[in-house]
Amino acid sequence: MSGYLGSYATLGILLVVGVVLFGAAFAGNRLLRPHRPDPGKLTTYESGVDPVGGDWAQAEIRYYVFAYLYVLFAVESVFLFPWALVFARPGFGTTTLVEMAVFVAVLLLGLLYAWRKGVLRWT
Amino acid sequence: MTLAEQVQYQSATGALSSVWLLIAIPLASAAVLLLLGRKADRWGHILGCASIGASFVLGLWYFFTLRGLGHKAVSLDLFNFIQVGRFKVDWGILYDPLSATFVLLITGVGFLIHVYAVGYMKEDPGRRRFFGYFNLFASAMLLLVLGNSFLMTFIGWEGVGLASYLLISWYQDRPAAATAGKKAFLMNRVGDAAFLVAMFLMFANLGSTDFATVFNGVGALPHGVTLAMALLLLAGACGKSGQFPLQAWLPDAMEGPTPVSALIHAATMVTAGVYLIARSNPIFDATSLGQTIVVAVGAFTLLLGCVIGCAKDDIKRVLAYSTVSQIGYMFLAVGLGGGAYALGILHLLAHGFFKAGLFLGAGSVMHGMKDQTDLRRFGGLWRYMPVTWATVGLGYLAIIGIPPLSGFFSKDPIIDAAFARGGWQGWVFGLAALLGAGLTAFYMTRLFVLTFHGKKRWTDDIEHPHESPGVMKLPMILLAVGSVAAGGLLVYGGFTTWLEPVFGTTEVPGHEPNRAMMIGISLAVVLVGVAIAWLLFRRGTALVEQPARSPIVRAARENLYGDVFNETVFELPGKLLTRAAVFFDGKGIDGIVTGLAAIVGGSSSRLRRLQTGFVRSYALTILGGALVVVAALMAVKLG
Amino acid sequence: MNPVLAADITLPHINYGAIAPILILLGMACVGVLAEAFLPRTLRYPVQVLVSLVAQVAGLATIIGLALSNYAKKPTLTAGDALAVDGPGLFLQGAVLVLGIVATLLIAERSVERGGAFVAQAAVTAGSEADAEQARRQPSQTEIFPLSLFALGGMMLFVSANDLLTMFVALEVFSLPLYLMCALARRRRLLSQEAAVKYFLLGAFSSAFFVYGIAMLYGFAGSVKFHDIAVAAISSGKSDLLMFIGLAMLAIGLLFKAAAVPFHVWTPDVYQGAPTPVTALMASCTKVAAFGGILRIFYVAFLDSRWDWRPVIGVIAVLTMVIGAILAVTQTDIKRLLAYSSIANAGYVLTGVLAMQKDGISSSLFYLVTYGFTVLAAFGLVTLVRDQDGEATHLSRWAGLGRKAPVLAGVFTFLMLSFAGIPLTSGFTGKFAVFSAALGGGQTTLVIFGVLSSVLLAFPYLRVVVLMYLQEPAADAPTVAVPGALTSAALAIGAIVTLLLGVWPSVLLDVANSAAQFVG
Amino acid sequence: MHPVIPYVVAALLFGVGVYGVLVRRNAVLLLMSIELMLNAVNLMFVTADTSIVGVPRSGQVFTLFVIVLAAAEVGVGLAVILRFFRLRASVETDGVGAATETDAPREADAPRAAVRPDPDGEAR
Repeated sequence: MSGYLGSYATLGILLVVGVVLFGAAFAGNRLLRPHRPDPGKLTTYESGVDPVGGDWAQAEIRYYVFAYLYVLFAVESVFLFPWALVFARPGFGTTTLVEMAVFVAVLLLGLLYAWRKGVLRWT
Repeated sequence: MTLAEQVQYQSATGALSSVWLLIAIPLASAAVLLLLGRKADRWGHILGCASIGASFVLGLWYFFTLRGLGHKAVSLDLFNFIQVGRFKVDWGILYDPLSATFVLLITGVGFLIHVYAVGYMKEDPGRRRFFGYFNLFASAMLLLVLGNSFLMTFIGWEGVGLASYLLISWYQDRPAAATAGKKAFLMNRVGDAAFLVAMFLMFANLGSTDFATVFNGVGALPHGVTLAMALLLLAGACGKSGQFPLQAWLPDAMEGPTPVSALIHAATMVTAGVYLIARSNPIFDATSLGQTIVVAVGAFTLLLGCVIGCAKDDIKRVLAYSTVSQIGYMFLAVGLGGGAYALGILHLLAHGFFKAGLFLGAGSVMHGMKDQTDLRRFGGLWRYMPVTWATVGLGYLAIIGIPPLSGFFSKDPIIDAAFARGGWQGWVFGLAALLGAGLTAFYMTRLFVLTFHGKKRWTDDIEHPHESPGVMKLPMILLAVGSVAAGGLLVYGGFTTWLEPVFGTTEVPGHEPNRAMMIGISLAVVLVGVAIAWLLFRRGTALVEQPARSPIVRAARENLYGDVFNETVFELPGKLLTRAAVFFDGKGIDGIVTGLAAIVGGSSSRLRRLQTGFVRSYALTILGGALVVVAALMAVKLG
Repeated sequence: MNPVLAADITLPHINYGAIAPILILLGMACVGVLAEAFLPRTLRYPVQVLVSLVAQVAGLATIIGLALSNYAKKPTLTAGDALAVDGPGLFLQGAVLVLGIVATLLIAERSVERGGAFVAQAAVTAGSEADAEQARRQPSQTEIFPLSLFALGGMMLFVSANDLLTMFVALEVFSLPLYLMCALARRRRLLSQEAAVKYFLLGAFSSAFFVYGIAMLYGFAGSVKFHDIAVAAISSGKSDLLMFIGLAMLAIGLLFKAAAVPFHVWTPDVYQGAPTPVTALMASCTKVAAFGGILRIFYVAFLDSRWDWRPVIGVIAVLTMVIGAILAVTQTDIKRLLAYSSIANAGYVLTGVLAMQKDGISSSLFYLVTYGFTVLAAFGLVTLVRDQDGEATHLSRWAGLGRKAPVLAGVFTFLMLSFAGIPLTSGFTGKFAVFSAALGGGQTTLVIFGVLSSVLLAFPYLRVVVLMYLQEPAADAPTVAVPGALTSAALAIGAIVTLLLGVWPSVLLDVANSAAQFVG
Repeated sequence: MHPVIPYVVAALLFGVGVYGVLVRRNAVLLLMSIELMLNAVNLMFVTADTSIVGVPRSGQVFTLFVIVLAAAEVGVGLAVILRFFRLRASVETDGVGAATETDAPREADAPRAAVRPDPDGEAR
């Protein structure tokens, strides 16, 4: 377990074991189960409701806006984590706090703008 | 001047410290005329003439001041123009015998042409603007001859090109004028590029374009560099002076108003090339091969101009090709080196007078003949416009070199000097110059006889050809006087000695020819030319163009295929290059994308849908570029 | 606590005074956003214009103050060495702002096109009834002002970034607003939005290369600071392979923004599609910023390895000059023509950069400013020639303009002459400066190609001039709008500076010379 | 740990992204390919970080920056592309540029299904 690729061996074995387990489970399933298809069984399962229409549905554009707003703010907040590690150290103190406040304020400005432009209303 | 001798310019003092006024006055006048607009319409032409006249008077004053000085080269640094690292260029002026001579020619002849234009352009609503351009032209030309570095000269050089473009395409409604202007500008750009590269060579090797630095340093340069510099300067000079292979624009420039032709052909523009070579004499002296090439270009062009001149029927075109040919003489002279530089400049001055006179005469004829320019449609005019007849006649006698008119004093020494070069070159160039003299006599006689003598062959709409008004006659008379007297006065007034500080010597290189015999021979050749033309054309000529019987005539009518040459050499590669570039920019990239799409399993529909302008092909270009850059860096690093 | 984190992380000192210009711009951009959100519609335009101009003038004043108070001579690094306040940085920031002010004048113009050159509601579908309505009636939206402030702030950050990561952040900060601004044309919205899509996709593509290069260099040097990279480059024992791949990738990202061949492909389409004032901003300010970054990277981080990469970039410069000039010849649209000419001009600046000497820096700085002013005025004039459906940019429509509008045609001719490098215009002095600097740096080949391409490039310019003066105007020739005060001011500034720097270039060259020292 | 394999994986990932940009016609997929390229960069940063000794974990922090900027890029990009989609009912980039020739927009088949923006929101 040493040499050029040594440190990757564990990872490799894990992968192989995973694939084998998965394959074995499905193979066993296939071997053991009965196989008698009819039309009712082949329809798409939608929580017991009869499926209607095509399989391509257009999503409301608003989902995108909301999802996007969420992603932006969530992603920006990653900067809080490294900051959280250091802000309490000696020598950092108030300056760091103020700087982070400015950062959050800029984010809030964005949110404010979105709100004023009516993006956040759902009607 | 031997090479060991240092070129030195003293700084200007006293009267000469205001020498910049020469340029500033016409420039200021041009600015006023062009910026003030219609308000200046009534008095614009007067201001235009006055400014150039003032420059002329100043020029005379400076000229006599300079004569009184011991050291005949003063330099004047005005202010720092541009400085990049160790390269530094000042706005500076060099006033020495050569520039002083040119200043007098430009302002003197220029002034006369200005005055003439007052009459000629009287009917033109844009006369004020015309004078604005005219002043601009003159001031650019003055800057050209007064700059103390190649860069200053270049700025004037470009200014002249620009102004000529504006003036040649003056008659905007004539497509030919527009094309001619464009052609002049573009062919000049070819020459300008060569000039620029020459300047950058100076920068790279000597660190400056100052005349003093360059001329003092040129002796130490390897011969290859000097030769390259000389040839590039020659190419620049060819562009501006209409020498082979860049001669085609000059005759087309006739599309401008006649005063423009006179100004371009006599006082400004075309003389710039001769000036450049004469000014750069230390560079050319350092490379005999370069000088030989200058001589060859001159000799070839002078014959070319003569031959085409014989075949043209348009009075201004004949004169234009005559200019091409006369400038060829000057190139021949300045290429010979030594004392022949002064001969070239002498011929330039003499030519300035008689060519301006001839053009103004042609303009006067056109003025009286409802802008007719076809030689076959003139005839017998001497009765109707005697002053024009007399002035053109004197100019004609001067250009063919009949003693004691000026052409005799200026052209014959050049022919002598060409023979004096010795060896086969002496014979070839000497005979070319001699043959050129005979041809000049032929076509100029043809022009003169067809215009003023023989039967009337006028078109029907002309009833009474009339003499031009006084404001046009006066300059013509003055120029005719100049044509008669300039040559002798200059030769016996010690012109070559006057220029000695610039060229270092008055000795023409080579052996001393037998003067008397040479004069006899060349006069005989000239007379033969005159006689043949007189015999052929004294009864007039056919009114339609005769079918060309020999290939030479056909070729001459086609300007010796100058345009074809230019198209093949300059335009065709450009066109091909452009097409290739467009192809690779559009089709080529798309082709690659198409191929790529096919390779990665694209369907035929995908291939069909591809069009230009797509994001993906752009991305592919960027990627391709990226891969090449990485690969090239690797190659440089590892290779 | 994580032992690695325990290593000495200290609070970086930030010299707020030194970076005040950037802060002013970005802060005022936030003010602009607030104004956009809370002010009533009618008040927004005057307030935004005011905020925009005040921000830039204040920024410029601060920069001048900094330059006078010895920051140019005694450069500093601040914010944990992430930002350099030095001569070139201040000069470039100043150049971005000066050009930005003129571009803002063009952007703010509302009398040439009724309501301004920008769409009122970007969300309305193009070509619909509502769209026609808004094109006729409603004034432009005013988001363009904060967007341009963000872009300018990003550019200023970009030219003074002293490590690659800051540079990447700045690159995105100025690129993202530009992508949006491209899409905001009032007329020909489809073309405009296409331009935005193209610009965005290709810009993102190239910035991915850029950041990949950063990662390579980080792997090579263990740091993204220019100084550390320079040190790592001369220390032996490290494989140069990573460094050169990284350098190549970085160069690609930067040359894309600078529009150098073969990374120029987006330029004509985007310049054509974007609203003309935005095009003017891109052609002047973005070019300054891109070359600011190129200068700093080449002169600070990779100075010692220049013998290896200079030939490659030299080939790019030649290609850029030659191909830009050749393709300019074939164009029939004035905006595309100017786009190709801006490509060729990028080649000229690159020639100056490759001198790799102090002159190289100063002459490139000088060239960028001269070119910026001329191109701003040129695009400003393009906005004035109009048809019923917006600007008439096809060259055939410009025929005979010399008679209809002699002043416009005269100024445009002057600008064309400047582009063609005729003496007594800034085009000549600029080219002269970069070429002689390149000669001093031993780049004779480049200079020869440069001269040849500038001769070639005179053809298309001349064609425009000939068209304007020497052809009959068509019966339905476009009208020439009377420029409003703002456009007139922009045009006048552009043309006067072009003339001034052509006659008396030492005014600016001296400043550029004294600024031309990077902090290491 | 030897960094060659992560570097190779990152290079491959980058290559897959480039390939995607070149062969995908759907602008959204194109955008995703670009994201793939950026993620390759993230992998490189993290890998390089581990092989550098004695420096604070700057590589990991750089990754955060790249992630954030990628998100911002996606935001702007999606906005631009969706606008374009509304105009042309297609996000196929092969069509980008086709309209350069035919200036008449194909508005007739623009989707009306997409929700119009709230006029009030803009009118404020």
